[in-house]
Amino acid sequence: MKVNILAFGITKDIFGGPALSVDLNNDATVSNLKYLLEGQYPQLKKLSTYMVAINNEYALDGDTVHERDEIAIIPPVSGG
Amino acid sequence: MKVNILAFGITKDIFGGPALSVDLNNDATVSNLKYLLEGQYPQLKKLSTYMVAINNEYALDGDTVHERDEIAIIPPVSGG
Amino acid sequence: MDIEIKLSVTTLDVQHCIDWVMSPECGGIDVFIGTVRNATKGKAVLRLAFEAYEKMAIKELEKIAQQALDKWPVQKILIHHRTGVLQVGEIPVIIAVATAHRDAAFDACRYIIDTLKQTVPIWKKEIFEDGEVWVAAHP
Amino acid sequence: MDIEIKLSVTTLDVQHCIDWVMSPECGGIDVFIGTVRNATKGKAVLRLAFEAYEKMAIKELEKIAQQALDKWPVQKILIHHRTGVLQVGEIPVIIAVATAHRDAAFDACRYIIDTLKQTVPIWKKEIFEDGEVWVAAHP
Repeated sequence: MKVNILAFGITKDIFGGPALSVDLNNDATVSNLKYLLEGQYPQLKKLSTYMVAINNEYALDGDTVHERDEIAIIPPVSGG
Repeated sequence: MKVNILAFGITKDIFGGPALSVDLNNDATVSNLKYLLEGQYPQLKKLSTYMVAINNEYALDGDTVHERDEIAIIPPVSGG
Repeated sequence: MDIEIKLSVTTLDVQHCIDWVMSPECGGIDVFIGTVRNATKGKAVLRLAFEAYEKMAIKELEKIAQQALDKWPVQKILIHHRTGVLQVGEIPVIIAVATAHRDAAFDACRYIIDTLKQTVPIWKKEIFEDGEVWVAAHP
Repeated sequence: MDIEIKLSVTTLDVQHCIDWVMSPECGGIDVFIGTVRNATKGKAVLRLAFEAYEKMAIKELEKIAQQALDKWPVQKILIHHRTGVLQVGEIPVIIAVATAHRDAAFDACRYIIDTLKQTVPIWKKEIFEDGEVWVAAHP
């Protein structure tokens, strides 16, 4: 399946834009997604940390990604 | 010596006005002043507590009162 | 000057207070605003009357502000306090503290209001439908 | 409603925030105001740029406000956060908390800003004379 990934802050710079389309297996997990992205964008591994959000909620590594989910990469936040 | 005493808050009600003149010995202490006032105005003893200020500073019971000092009775404060 | 202390018989101006403490070296401002509540211990309050021993109150407020400057890395401190009669919803006190980092702002602001309530010669009378009481006067 | 949350591309209005939380049942308001500092780690900052994942940021801010309502006896909570480019002295965030008694206002306000900085998807870029940095991105 193709999923669309939203990017913010420094990950927008790393991906070269505010969104990204990736190919994932149907039963892919957050962990699989991270592995794929880190392969294509090694700079991701240099971040202090980063999270994945699914449908506006922080997701765990074991959570499954579905085709129409709104997926976002959340680099270290720094609001306030 | 005659000293003038300023009153605020509830002590203004107790003394019946914002100031009071009392006769004290020349070497009188804050403690002597309190004793004298409590004799004349027993309601003072019903307060949670009260302090005496000399020249805009909180005074201790053993401090001496001088003739031209600005003396004030400070009932429990409740600003803010 | 890093400290502004004022007793005022007229309405306190929150915006002025914040503008006064704000500075380009500061990243955080904590502001405490006291407001007149419509009830105390379940009893309706009509209004409050504040009285101050003005000269001494200013002196004690200056001491508290100076202590806060000594205890925390604080840039600017403002304390404004009303006197006179205040209706429900009016503002008896504004304390504003500006610091480079926010922890000091919270700590200093809280210290100032807590200490103000213990040491500054200002008195508050609660006025009810059926009478009035000097707050904290009696046990 | 007891909670007002807003992301805004235009100047935040402190007076509005305070007016919104003020209520006759409250005796105390604590307000935290973030301001853009002119330096970070000794280096001059020209301006900041804030970016938010808006839908999720609102959702996370609502969670934090709700947690504060659950943890402390709080009447009203307001959180306004800027996005876009801010100059030195401008206000990225205002948090205002109104309570019957002041301790809860301080505790809740501090909890909200501390948690906001940890969990809300908003990012800050510091812009210097010679470059720019996404804050906290790298170890």
